[in-house]
Amino acid sequence: MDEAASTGPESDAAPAGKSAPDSDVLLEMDNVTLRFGGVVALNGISFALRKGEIFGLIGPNGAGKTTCFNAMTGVYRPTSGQIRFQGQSLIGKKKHEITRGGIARTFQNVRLFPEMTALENVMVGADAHFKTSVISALFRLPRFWREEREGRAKSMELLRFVGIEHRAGEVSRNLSYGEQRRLEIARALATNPTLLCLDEPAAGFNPAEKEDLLGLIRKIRDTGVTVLLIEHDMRLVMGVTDRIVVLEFGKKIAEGTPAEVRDNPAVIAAYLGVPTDAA
Amino acid sequence: MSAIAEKPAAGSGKSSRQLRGWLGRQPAPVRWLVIIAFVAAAYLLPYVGEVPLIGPQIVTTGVDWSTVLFEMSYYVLLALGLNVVVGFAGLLDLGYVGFFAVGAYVTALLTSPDSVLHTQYGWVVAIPAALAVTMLAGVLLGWPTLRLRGDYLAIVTLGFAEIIRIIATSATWARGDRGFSSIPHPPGKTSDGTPIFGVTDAIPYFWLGLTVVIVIVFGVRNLDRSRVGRSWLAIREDEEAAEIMGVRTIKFKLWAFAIGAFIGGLGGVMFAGETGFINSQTFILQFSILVLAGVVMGGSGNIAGAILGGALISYIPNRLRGIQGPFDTDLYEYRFALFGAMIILIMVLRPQGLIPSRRRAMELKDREKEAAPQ
Amino acid sequence: MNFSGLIQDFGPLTITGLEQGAIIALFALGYTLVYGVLRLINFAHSEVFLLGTYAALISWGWFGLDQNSATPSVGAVLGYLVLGMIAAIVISGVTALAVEVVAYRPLRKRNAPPLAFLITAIGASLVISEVVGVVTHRNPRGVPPLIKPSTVFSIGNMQVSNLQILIIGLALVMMFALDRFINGSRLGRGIRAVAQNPDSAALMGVNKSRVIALVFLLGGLMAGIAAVMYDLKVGVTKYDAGFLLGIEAFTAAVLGGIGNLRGALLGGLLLGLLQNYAAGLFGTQWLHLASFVALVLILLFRPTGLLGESLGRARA
Amino acid sequence: MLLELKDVTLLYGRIQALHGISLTVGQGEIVALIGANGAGKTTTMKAISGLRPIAQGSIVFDGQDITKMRADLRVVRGVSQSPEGRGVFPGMTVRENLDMGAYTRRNKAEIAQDMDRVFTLFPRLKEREKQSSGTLSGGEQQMLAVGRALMSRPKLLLLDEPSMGLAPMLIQQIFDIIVEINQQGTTVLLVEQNAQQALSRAHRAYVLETGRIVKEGTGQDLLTDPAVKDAYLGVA
Amino acid sequence: NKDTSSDTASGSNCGYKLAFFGALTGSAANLGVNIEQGFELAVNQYNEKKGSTCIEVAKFDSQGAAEVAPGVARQLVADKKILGIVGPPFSGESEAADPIFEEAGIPTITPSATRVSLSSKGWKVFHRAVANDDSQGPAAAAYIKDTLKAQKVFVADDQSAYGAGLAEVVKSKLGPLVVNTDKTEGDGKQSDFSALVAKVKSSGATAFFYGGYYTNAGLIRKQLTSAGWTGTLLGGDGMKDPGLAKAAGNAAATGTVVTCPCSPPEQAGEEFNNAYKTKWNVAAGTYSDVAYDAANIFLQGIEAGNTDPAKLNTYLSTVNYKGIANTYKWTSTGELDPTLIKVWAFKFDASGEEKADVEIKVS
Ligand SMILES: Nc1ncnc2c1ncn2[C@@H]1O[C@H](COP(=O)(O)OP(=O)(O)OP(=O)(O)O)[C@@H](O)[C@H]1O
Ligand SMILES: Nc1ncnc2c1ncn2[C@@H]1O[C@H](COP(=O)(O)OP(=O)(O)OP(=O)(O)O)[C@@H](O)[C@H]1O
Ligand SMILES: CC(C)C[C@H](N)C(=O)O
Ligand SMILES: [Mg+2]
Ligand SMILES: [Mg+2]
Repeated sequence: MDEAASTGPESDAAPAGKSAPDSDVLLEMDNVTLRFGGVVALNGISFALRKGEIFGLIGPNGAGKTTCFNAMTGVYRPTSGQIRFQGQSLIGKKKHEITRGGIARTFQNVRLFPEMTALENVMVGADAHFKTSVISALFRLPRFWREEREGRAKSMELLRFVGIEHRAGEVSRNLSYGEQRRLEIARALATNPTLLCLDEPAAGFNPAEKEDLLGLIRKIRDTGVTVLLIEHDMRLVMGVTDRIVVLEFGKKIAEGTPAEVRDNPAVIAAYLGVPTDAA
Repeated sequence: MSAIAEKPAAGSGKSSRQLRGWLGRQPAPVRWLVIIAFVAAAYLLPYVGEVPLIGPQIVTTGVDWSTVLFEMSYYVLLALGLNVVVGFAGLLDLGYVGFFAVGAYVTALLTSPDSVLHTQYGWVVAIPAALAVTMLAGVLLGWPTLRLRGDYLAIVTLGFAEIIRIIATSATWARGDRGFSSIPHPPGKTSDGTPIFGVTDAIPYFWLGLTVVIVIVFGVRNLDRSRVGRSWLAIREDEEAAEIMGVRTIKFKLWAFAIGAFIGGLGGVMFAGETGFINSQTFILQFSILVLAGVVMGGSGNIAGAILGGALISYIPNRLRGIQGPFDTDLYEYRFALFGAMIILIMVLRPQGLIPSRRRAMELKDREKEAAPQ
Repeated sequence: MNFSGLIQDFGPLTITGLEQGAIIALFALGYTLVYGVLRLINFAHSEVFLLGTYAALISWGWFGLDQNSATPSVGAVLGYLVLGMIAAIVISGVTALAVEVVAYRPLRKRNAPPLAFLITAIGASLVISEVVGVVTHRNPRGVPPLIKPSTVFSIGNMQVSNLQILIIGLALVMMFALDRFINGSRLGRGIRAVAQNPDSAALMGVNKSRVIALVFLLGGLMAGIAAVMYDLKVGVTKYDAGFLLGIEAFTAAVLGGIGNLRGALLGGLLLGLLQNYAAGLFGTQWLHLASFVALVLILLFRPTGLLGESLGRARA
Repeated sequence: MLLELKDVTLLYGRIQALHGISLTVGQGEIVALIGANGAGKTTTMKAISGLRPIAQGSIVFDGQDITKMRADLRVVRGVSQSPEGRGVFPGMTVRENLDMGAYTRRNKAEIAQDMDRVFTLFPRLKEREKQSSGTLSGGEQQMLAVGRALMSRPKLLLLDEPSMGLAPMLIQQIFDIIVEINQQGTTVLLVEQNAQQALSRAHRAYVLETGRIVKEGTGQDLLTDPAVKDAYLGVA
Repeated sequence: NKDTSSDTASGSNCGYKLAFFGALTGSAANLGVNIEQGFELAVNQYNEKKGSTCIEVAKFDSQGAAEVAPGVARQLVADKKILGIVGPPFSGESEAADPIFEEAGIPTITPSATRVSLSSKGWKVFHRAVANDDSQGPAAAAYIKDTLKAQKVFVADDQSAYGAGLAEVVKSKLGPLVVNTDKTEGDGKQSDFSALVAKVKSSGATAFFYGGYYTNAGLIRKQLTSAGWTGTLLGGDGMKDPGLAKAAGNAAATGTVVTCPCSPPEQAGEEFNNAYKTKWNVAAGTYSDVAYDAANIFLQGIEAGNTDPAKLNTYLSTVNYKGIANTYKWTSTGELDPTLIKVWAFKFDASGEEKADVEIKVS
């Protein structure tokens, strides 16, 4: 693990997130506000992810974490504020453009293509950067063969990577919950992301499985992918992330290294409660 | 029903699955040989009446057998096209007949002496224009409806088809019920100078139709087994998730519409070229619904299923023609009633269709056992 | 285009539009109810309506009434109306239930895919209308002139007849009652629960089969009433009467937001008005075009219909 | 015995998910069911609540054989489940969802009282009383699912991973709530990944592996069982 | 499949078939059935006279639909024993089916397809046994002007080739008397005509000409009456069927006027009417008599030894046949000789039947 990359100069949470003009900023939330009628789900959120880090997003239920993901991936459009990815604004971009631009995600409630096999699910992700379209598929042009072969090989490799290659031919709805979550990760990885967003990937895992997942997330980071992680399991979050932002009621209440966040009284009061036995 | 037993899409679902399994296990040359044999048999269908015993059972009695075969060929074509839209991409289209109509009408407008355009092109010349216009119509229909989900899409497509029908009926240039006559037939002469595509003999039309069907089957199959087909499937399963995985849903949905429209339009072009006369009465809504029933009955999402379904929906009513029913009636009179009953029966017995796609068959078997006691 | 014609006929077209819309709206409820719960376009609902139109006619036939009879006395008319309503409601209700039991329940038992339901629905619709077609030789059957039309009041050249008041009034009353039932009663809540999550509904103690049957029954009842009104208004019924009006009713349901009861009312009335104005402006042959063009335009801007979908949100 | 499963097998199409499960839950107990992903915990719950028919075996509840009984009738008899994945009615408001929980009950006063109790347990739900539940966050929905299950005043409460998706603070709370409900007389069958917490609260527990029960004992026994520790509790 | 020249059954010139081609089912089936029954009656009588089934009847149901017609027509021409065809009754199906008959060279006599353009297609086998719409339209207009003396007329049609064409002619002949016009959908596509009714009512018209078929017309008449409109509904031969009164109710239908390029049934004579009634249990309908004549013309030709389609067709061009409905003599395009054309007006009475009113002289 290369911890080095994560320890930046600033870790103070107080000033608005404009404090990261570094060239290695990958994604920047700049004063993002998102309202649903009367509910303010995000309230002037600012933070920045750096390339290559594992970044945690935590906070009580309903704090706005998933909404953050949805704003980044184009599912919701912020009421105000900016989201920049590699210097470019994401506001108003189509969902598939954002994905091709390098952001991939998983869902809090698993959303696979239930009747497609595990392999096909991953291939859909791999297709994101292929170009075969109707004409080349219709006439079986060389590009079709090349991309089909590549996509298949790559997808098998990813299934192996997440540890479910033996299920490649199984229809995804028949996989167990844990396998489905892994498959979601493989599918997201297949899109060649620069940034991978995981929404509670460990929900419903037992401690042993969580341990596996922790290893997997590190492995992903080691391939050069930046990871943004939403998770309620503190052992996992504290064990794997480089930096953490804490939300409450749509506001950022803390930002810093795991150690800093864990000891932050505001976070303890709002989220952690009595220090968990897990910690 | 047995008429279809000779076609590649053969027989009952069970044996077809065994057949497919068996076929799958054969080396490529054998597979091709079997396929070629089936195709050859299909081309010989006009003469099936000569086959002793079973032949006469198959051939229709009240209506010319070759004409029925030709009709089957364009119904199959329509089913194949609709299968792309509904079966592959999961876009429920209740107004598919609209494209059939557009194809036929553009042909008529360009070729018939009755047309306001006075171009009087030949049939072949009209084809590219007709297909281009239908594809455009497909995209035009697709574009505004992209935001609509499932059943809303269904009603809008139904609305579009009705709009086309009403225009065909009521707009002066479309000539309504008066229609367009003297639409030219496909070109070509035999050695003795008589046209190949005449009016009294429909066999050449059937062969033409069958050939087109075969070409389309290959095209559609190629699409299905590619990134395009995968994208359609993903869209069908979870559109938003697909988009978030980078699938350009809009593009592929439009393609589905365009391809479906293309194939439907082709059916229309062939129909116009054969009858030589079209008017607004042909393109009724029930027609779309019938084709949809064919697709689903055959096995939505499966090419062989679409072929079988399309063939059945045109064969069965025609076969009933000329058969003595109760009270001194022609069974043809009861065709839709019988047909409706058959649809219910088939769907209840085989909810996934007669020849389900392998995927759907599996799915169903799983789902079935899961069903909780009601 | 004939603007002066439209302006001149505006009043009469408005009242006929509302009258027609009221019938469409009641008819549309069946689609909306079933769709709301099962996500199923119940194509056979048009035949539920169709049999209703015949049921009333046949019940009047028992008393020797046919299209050539003279108009009965006022008291008798009331009796006949009630009789016709009961006959239509019973037959439509029973038909709706029968369709559910014969065509849908077996599929549900096998957890069949949604398209399969759509196709059996089409099958059921075909069987019923075609059997009626064969039995009646596809000839129309005339309705006895039960209600002697008379103008009750008029505004400008808009003359409102007793029949029109009856039809519009009855439709509103029925809609209101149904709305109260669905949104206000425990059973209504059960219906909405099954609509939204059948498994969870079962876990709350809701009997899914009974709810589904109830929904079909309610749709059938409304269709039965619509059928009698149709008889009185159109004066004739035929084996394909359901199909024709069914498409419009379904359109109305979608227009208002399918699954939404109030949407059905709004959609129905809107459709009735639009069609009649279009007939005034462009000619009667374009009447249906108006409804479909309106449908497409409205869905473009409101993809789930005017009032949004789902029984669940009927309240909001 | 309040609940008794004998040799229950269950199929998902070609997949056999349960291979002869036998378990009992006594009146007034908290029984925990733990096991890895795909072990069959949820499936067992579904078999008990009647959401999936079982292929073989029998289920007896409160002295009555309910093996073939419809799910909704089991609710009337007193079985209530908070399902995995929450299963809220997305188009209904929070309050309407809770009302649905009391669908089989008639006593308005008691229902109102229970509603208040749920709101005290989960103040967040009170705040969101009129929001339609489909737009709640994952954790909020989880609270709603548990609250809704309580609304039927069940004899037997089935909780499928009630802590899933909840923030750490709430996890503590939810387990406290379970104990409290239990002390008020409700029997609880609990499926949990958070085995540590579950076992320490449960009177008895079963360990499930690939559709079979491989161990049973008191909560404390299993908590200290090295094999269990190793497999389900992670590093201590 | 047997050869044409085989003299099989008893007597000479036997063993052949005559065909009816037209709607036996479908929404305007009554009209087709009337014609078929007149045709079949003639052949039966001929066979009875011969004492054997000399000429067989072959029936082909086109449903009156243009898209169904070609397949059925091909089935027909495949039967080489068929020497002549009575039909197709409707103009639309004629467009689709006649080219096939033309190519096969089988002579046709249509007792009712009245679209003008049918005779201008150069079909040699086409023969029309009645006047075309060019005579019927002016006749209807003349009736409205001269007999009815209406000052305000509303004209509408069902957009069918037949109905629209007829209404067009009527409109142009009536000129300024037309206060408003409209179009409806065709049979079986619309049943609620309240918008049309509202327009008719507010137009102040006292006469309403509808170009269309009896089913729609009956519905319209009924809805007009119940909306309180008391003017006269008029139409062409497509509305001349008791089906109109069945839909409208006799009371409402009473007084409705229809024109027809045909003669009153009484003129066909007791003998025919009784025979028809005995055989079919209903009174002869519109064009039953013409179909009867058409069949007899064919039979006479066969009797004279014209036992193949080509000869029979040539025979038709020489025919001058006096039948029960009219005398028949054809021009080279297959139209009835102009001097033989007649148009009558009929009126629905309180029993729901159309009774001959006046013969309309068109100048
Ligand atoms: N479409 C919506 N309409 C109204 N309110 C919404 C909508 N979506 C989310 N919310 C509200 O916004 C808040 C933030 O929700 P979000 O899903 O982001 O929470 P979260 O931090 O992911 O919580 P959890 O840990 O429970 O998943 C919640 O209170 C939720 O009720
Ligand atoms: N709907 C289904 N169709 C087919 N197989 C299923 C289905 N649901 C579950 N299974 C399979 O049944 C087995 C048991 O699943 P179950 O959901 O009961 O596990 P679980 O113990 O609850 O796991 P988790 O901790 O992941 O929730 C798994 O192998 C799973 O793949
Ligand atoms: C039978 C007739 C009413 C037919 C009509 N004259 C037509 O040409 O279609
Ligand atoms: Mg969340
Ligand atoms: Mg589970």
